[in-house]
Amino acid sequence: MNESGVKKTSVSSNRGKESRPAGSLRRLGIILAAFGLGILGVLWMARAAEKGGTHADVSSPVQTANDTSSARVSSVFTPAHHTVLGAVREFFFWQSTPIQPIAFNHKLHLQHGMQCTSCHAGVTQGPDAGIASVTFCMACHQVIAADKPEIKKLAAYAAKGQDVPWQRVYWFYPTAHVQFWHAPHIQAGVGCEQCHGDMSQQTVAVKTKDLTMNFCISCHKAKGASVDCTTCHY
Amino acid sequence: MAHRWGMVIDLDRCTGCEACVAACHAENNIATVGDAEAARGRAMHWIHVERYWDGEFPNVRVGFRPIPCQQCDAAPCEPVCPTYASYHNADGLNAQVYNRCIGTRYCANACPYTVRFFNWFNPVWDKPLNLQFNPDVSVREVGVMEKCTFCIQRIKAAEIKAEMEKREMKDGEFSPACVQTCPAGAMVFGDLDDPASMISRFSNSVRGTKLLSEVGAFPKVTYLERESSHGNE
Amino acid sequence: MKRRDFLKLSAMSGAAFALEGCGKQGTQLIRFIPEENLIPGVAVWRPSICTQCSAGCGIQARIMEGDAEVVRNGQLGTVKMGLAKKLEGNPEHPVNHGKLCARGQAGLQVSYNPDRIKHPLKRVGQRGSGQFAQVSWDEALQELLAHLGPLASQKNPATLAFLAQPLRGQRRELIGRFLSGFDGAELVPFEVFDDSVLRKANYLSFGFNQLPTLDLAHSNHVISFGADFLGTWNSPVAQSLAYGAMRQGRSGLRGKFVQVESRMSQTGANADEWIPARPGTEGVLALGFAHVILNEHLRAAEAGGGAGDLIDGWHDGLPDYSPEAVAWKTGVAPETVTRLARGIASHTPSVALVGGTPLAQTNGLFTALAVNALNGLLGSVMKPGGLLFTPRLPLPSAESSEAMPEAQRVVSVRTLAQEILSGQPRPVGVVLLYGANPVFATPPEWHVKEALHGVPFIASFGNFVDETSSFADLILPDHSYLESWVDDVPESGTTVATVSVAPPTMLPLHDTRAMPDVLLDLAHRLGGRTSQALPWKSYEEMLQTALAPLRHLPGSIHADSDDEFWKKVKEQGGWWSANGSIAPKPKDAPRTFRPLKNQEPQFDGSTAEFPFHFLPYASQQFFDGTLANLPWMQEMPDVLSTGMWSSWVEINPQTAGRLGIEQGDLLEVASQHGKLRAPALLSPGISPNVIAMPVGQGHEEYGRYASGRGANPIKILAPQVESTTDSLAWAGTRVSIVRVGKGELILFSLGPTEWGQQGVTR
Amino acid sequence: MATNSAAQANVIDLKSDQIRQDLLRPVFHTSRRYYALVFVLIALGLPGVFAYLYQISNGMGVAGITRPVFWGFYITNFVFWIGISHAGTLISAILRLVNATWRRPVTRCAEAITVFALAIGAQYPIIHLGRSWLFFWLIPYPSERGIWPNFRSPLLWDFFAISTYITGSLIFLLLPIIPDWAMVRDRATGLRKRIYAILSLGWRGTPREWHRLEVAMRVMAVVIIPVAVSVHTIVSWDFAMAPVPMWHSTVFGPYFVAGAIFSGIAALIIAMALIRKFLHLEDYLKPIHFDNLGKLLLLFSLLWLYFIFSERLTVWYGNQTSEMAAFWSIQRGPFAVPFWTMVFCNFLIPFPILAIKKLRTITGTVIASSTIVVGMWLERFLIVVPPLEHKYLPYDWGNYHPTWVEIAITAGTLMGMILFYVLFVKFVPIISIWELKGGKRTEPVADQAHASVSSAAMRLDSTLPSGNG
Repeated sequence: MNESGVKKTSVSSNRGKESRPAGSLRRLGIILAAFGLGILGVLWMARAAEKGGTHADVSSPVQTANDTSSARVSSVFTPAHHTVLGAVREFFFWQSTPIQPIAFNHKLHLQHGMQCTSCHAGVTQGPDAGIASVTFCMACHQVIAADKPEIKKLAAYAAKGQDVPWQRVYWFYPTAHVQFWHAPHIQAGVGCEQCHGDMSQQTVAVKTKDLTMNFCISCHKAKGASVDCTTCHY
Repeated sequence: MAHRWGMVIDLDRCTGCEACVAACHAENNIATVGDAEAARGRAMHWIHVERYWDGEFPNVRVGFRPIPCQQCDAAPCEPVCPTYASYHNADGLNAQVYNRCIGTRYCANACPYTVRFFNWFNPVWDKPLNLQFNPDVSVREVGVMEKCTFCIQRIKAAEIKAEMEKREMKDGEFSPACVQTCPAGAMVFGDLDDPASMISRFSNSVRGTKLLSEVGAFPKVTYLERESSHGNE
Repeated sequence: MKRRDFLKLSAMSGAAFALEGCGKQGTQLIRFIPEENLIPGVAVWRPSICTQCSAGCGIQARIMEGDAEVVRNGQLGTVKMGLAKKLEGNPEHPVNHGKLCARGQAGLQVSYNPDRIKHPLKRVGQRGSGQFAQVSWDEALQELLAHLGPLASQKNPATLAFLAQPLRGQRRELIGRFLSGFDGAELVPFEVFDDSVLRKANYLSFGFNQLPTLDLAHSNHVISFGADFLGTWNSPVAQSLAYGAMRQGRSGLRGKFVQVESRMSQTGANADEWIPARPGTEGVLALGFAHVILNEHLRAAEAGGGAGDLIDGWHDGLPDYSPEAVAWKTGVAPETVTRLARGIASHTPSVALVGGTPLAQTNGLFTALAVNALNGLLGSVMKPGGLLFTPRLPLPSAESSEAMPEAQRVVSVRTLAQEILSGQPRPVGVVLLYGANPVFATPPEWHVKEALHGVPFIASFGNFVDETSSFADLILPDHSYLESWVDDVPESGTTVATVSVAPPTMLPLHDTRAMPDVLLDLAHRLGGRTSQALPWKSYEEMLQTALAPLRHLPGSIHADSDDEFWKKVKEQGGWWSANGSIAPKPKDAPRTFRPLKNQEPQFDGSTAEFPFHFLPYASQQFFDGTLANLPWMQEMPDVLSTGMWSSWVEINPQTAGRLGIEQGDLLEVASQHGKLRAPALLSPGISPNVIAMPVGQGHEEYGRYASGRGANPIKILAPQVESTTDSLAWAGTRVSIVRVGKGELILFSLGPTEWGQQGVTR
Repeated sequence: MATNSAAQANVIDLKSDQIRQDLLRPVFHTSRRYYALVFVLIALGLPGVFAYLYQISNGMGVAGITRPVFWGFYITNFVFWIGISHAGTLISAILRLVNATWRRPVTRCAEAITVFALAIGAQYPIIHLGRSWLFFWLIPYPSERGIWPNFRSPLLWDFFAISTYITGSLIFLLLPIIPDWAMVRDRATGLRKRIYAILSLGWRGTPREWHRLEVAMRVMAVVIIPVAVSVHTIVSWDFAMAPVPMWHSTVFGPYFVAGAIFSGIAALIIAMALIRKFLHLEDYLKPIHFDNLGKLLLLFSLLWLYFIFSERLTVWYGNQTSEMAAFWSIQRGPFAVPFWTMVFCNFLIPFPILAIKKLRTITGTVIASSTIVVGMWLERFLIVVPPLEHKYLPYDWGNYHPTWVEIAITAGTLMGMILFYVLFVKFVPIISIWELKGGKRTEPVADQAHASVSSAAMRLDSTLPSGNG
């Protein structure tokens, strides 16, 4: 700092000195008062607006002679996600690859002449492809390859009277609001592999295609199918 | 094969029983908001029966008017939406694309019929009430606008069925939940573009009026006004 | 606040379901092997019967596969099972022809209600404290047997009472037969808004001990005395259907509809003319019409037939009922009386209905007979456009709950309570509860609560803990009606003889058992007379045998074998006779009945001290309160008041102004028998000297949605009964009101009530 | 008028050093009071931040808005702040163009208000979104899905208008700061020097630079005015485009613009008064400035009255049932109190104060301005809420009770505004030093001459050996 600068500042601060303690308080006071007034005004406005509620006064709790509590049924609200991470994952459509309880070998089954539809029977008839229950598997695996470790797992489930907790490989977040129908696609001659990859080359199903909206509508456009929003979102 | 879905509501048949209201809740996974929120005016009824008193005791008359979304041809809710979440679809429905909605609530302000409902909170269903969810209808989450869709899931299902059976859709092949259940048979649903359809006949009735026609939204819901009996005796 | 926390949790879980991605869902729970094979995402429709009210509409449930959390052999897990997603009317059913009312639509939430009893319960706390512990079905049944066994033996003086909602068809038969195994066992059917008065009147006037079927579709002029036939009375869906046809079903002919009642009901709101007559004087008004018709020789007195003979002075032209006299009694202007009388006489076919409030007076029977006589005079009995009666099936149990097989006595709850307290004629050892909730729905001075305290053992088959079943020592939860075999014989609402039968639409969600099967099981374990009376293995078998004879009658099903017949019955949801193949047969009434003079209604409470008539009315959402635990019904706005989630007192704006009461003010309503508090709702459609309140709220113990909400008007009613039947005169109480502060109204419409229609409706 | 006022305004017989010292003091010297103030502002603002996070995690419902009143405090505040933003840029641009020399000490505080008010106001459309985190869907970016925003929606027009305006005013504010920052750079040492070196973009004060600066400022001044006008017109169209009773009005465009400038000037006067007080700039912000702005304020008070009158008259005269419901609820219904308060605040109180020369003192104008700011907020509120409460179908009428969330956020943003300003004052000489110096010569000068001379002065400064002590 140059001389004059220092001098001046000191001077100026001296000038300030006389009135500092009082002054500072006064200024703080002014600010707080202003803010307080603002808040008061707002609150008062709120009351004014509340007077608009001429017909039902909802502020006072109800009491009735023959009941004591006035329970609020769902005055309880839930965040859309329980964790921030959950929110972020959904925001970016992150999907972790599922771990299947049994290493199901698609390739093998297809080689042995099974069709996709033999396990995913719903695919030609309705929206969902569905998945066969453990009883269906056991129909063959009572005998076939019964000694293999994975099949033992399967048998164990069946023995416990439980179904296999398969994990979904392809799915949408609920907030995508996608209503997908398999059947019309099958009928339109869309092969399973177009969306799910060539399963005859996969053992445990892995997500080979990223089913983004772009993926869907590019095909819809190519095939001249409707790209109207409500075709899928409703 | 585009359609123009419309509805006719006969106010002379309507008894205000609100079967349509309950049916709509059951069909469309509409949230129950609970008393606290209901008291704040946040109850959701995609179709609600409006009641208008007329006259003083003892000469009191009441008018009932079930009000679903009017699916206007010139819907004020559509142009104002900045993200096309509310838009006019091929069948002339005012579609609401939930996943595209960012919740400006502008559409709800613009709607003269106040038939749009906003998810102020995440919907809550105490288990196992959630087992009742209609899988054909998505469950809307916090922050999106929703409204009557003319049961678009039923429209789509019927379309897909017809398509898979390689045929045209038949008149009265399906109807929205409210129309289906209406005990007094006060509601008719169908394709206004099909001159042979029942709705085309009804909507040309001399009793036919549009709600708030002065606003110029050109609703696709026609109301048949009440009459009087025995030469106005 | 405990409930809050619990709700928070359940809310979380709900949200989890609603919003967590798939794959996550169910990973923490094991999955059981599906018990049925459904194509995922493809719906099937299965027939059933609506039991939300006693109309007996046929329904069909939309079943789709879903993941349900269930307990299988003690393990919690999920299972893929068919779940009812939506209810619709059964299009083939002769009562409702595919239509369904709001209460029927909400039936889903009975099955999925979070407050359902999920397994047998044994009382641990004080009786009435509602504290129970889970027990296995075997323990439960053993316990019940231990108490029933002794009663079954002749020596034991004590007896058994079965307290149930009014039942029909095979359920009724089953219970009857079960009780026949116990000496002096009593069946106690109970509902608040019972129509026994009208049944009796119809029996006396026309020889039909049942409610009428209204052929409104063909009538030209309808006048209804207090009957809320579009809302809650008799068979609302069937009647709404007919009403629609009456209004706009015939080109160029629109039937006129006049409603007489002192508080405008949803039905009254649709009337072309709404006539507020003084409560209890509707009969006089009806005879006033008859007077005009007779004296203007529009009809001959003989037209009245048997119904006319029951009215004193009928054949002398009803001299006491000149329009002036009537006007003085009823408060309806003489010219109105004359005009309407001429109207209904000239615009035939015309019909007069009576039900609800007018019959809930001490002079209810007189009113009913008067209206019946008017109908006779109008020639509307058993005629198109008039009163019809549903023909009976040639089945043992086809009678409605009133006309009884001789096997056991039928008494009213009031009598039962007295018997229990007095121990006369026999002490009551065990009370079985099924569906009825008298503790909630009877005036305190009937002492039902005290009586139940005095009963050694109480078992309930209900699937909710309500005010009554919280007194039970043992609860054997029933399936919901969507989960169980249902059957019914509609008493009215159709012109063909009908029996509805349907198999379960879905597997039970919880560890519950169907009441009929439990009774059969008990009977077999008891042995002796009881098991002889009930030879069937299962309820299905019983139903099948019961319906077998119908196969040979002309009806909705043609089958060559019993099995085929039964298969078709299950697919169709019942059997109904071909039109006109079975004619209704009147029984001739006992001629001993002396013609009735006008009886003034008796009101409890002096006019000076209690200036207002108190009118509880069946709520459009909750009927008599049994549906108050359904969130949809709670949140559905009452169509006239737009009230939700609460109860209110309807009061005329003039009266309110006089007393300085504003919309939403908290009022204290006091009768000689109690007080209650509820917010005031100013309603133009109610007489200045009447205040009205919906029944259904004010539950003390009925799940999270109903408990501690609003007030229960029945709790301040006088213990009056209709003089000739034993049914509660729930409209016969007078009350006083005083403003005690600011209350809470929860309304859907905050618009001004006084606002005219603004060209919004004509 | 310009010259005459200039004559009075420029009786600043102080040396350049004096000016420099006084105006740079706040930048170099920071008192404990200042820190206290900043701390207080942050403390008072935090609840707002918390409230917003609370709202995001729980849902819009924690605010009081409901059916049918889907817009409440948030949109009110949005319109209000956008209105405030019309203080500076517009005014200073106009004054620049008419070359009113008395503007010199005023312009910068005015432009600062614009930028910060916009920054605050632009938050609100995002705060009021049901799903704030998706606000970027308003931006027209090419998406693989081929989805674009809806260009028919007034909200999108808003987005463009406001972003344009904020960019423009930012440039308009920053350009003339550069020389002053250069001056700070020359005086500063250490880190601060380096920072200001970056900020001042290597300004050396050559004639070319001065010339460029002058030209740029003139261009900006011309460009910014139509933008400013369009912005508030478009904001008004948010309402006017919706068929809501009492919104659907043609007068809204000019009505909003007038109201905006009105509240803007008021805010400016308050800001100036505070600065003058706290920074001891009595020698620079003189009564004449307040007097001139007071006159402007008076003009707009009358304009405002005219607009609100004509708006209400047409509604009342038209007498449509739907509109009258809202109309009466404001005139004598539940909203009568705020309405008449507004009339008092915006006209009945300010008018006499501003009309009578004796009262048009600093204190007077400040009082008038404070009431006007309150009044204008009420006006926005009365435009947003009552019509929504009374839409066409009486059955669907409702009412609106704001919750603590809305109030906290409202208060929070107010604190934010003040905080921004306080910080700004700390880093930028609030009065444009070089312009003030430029204004020292009383006789009007041609641009070139003026520029060269003042630049000469500057060159002197910038060539001074910095930190020779």
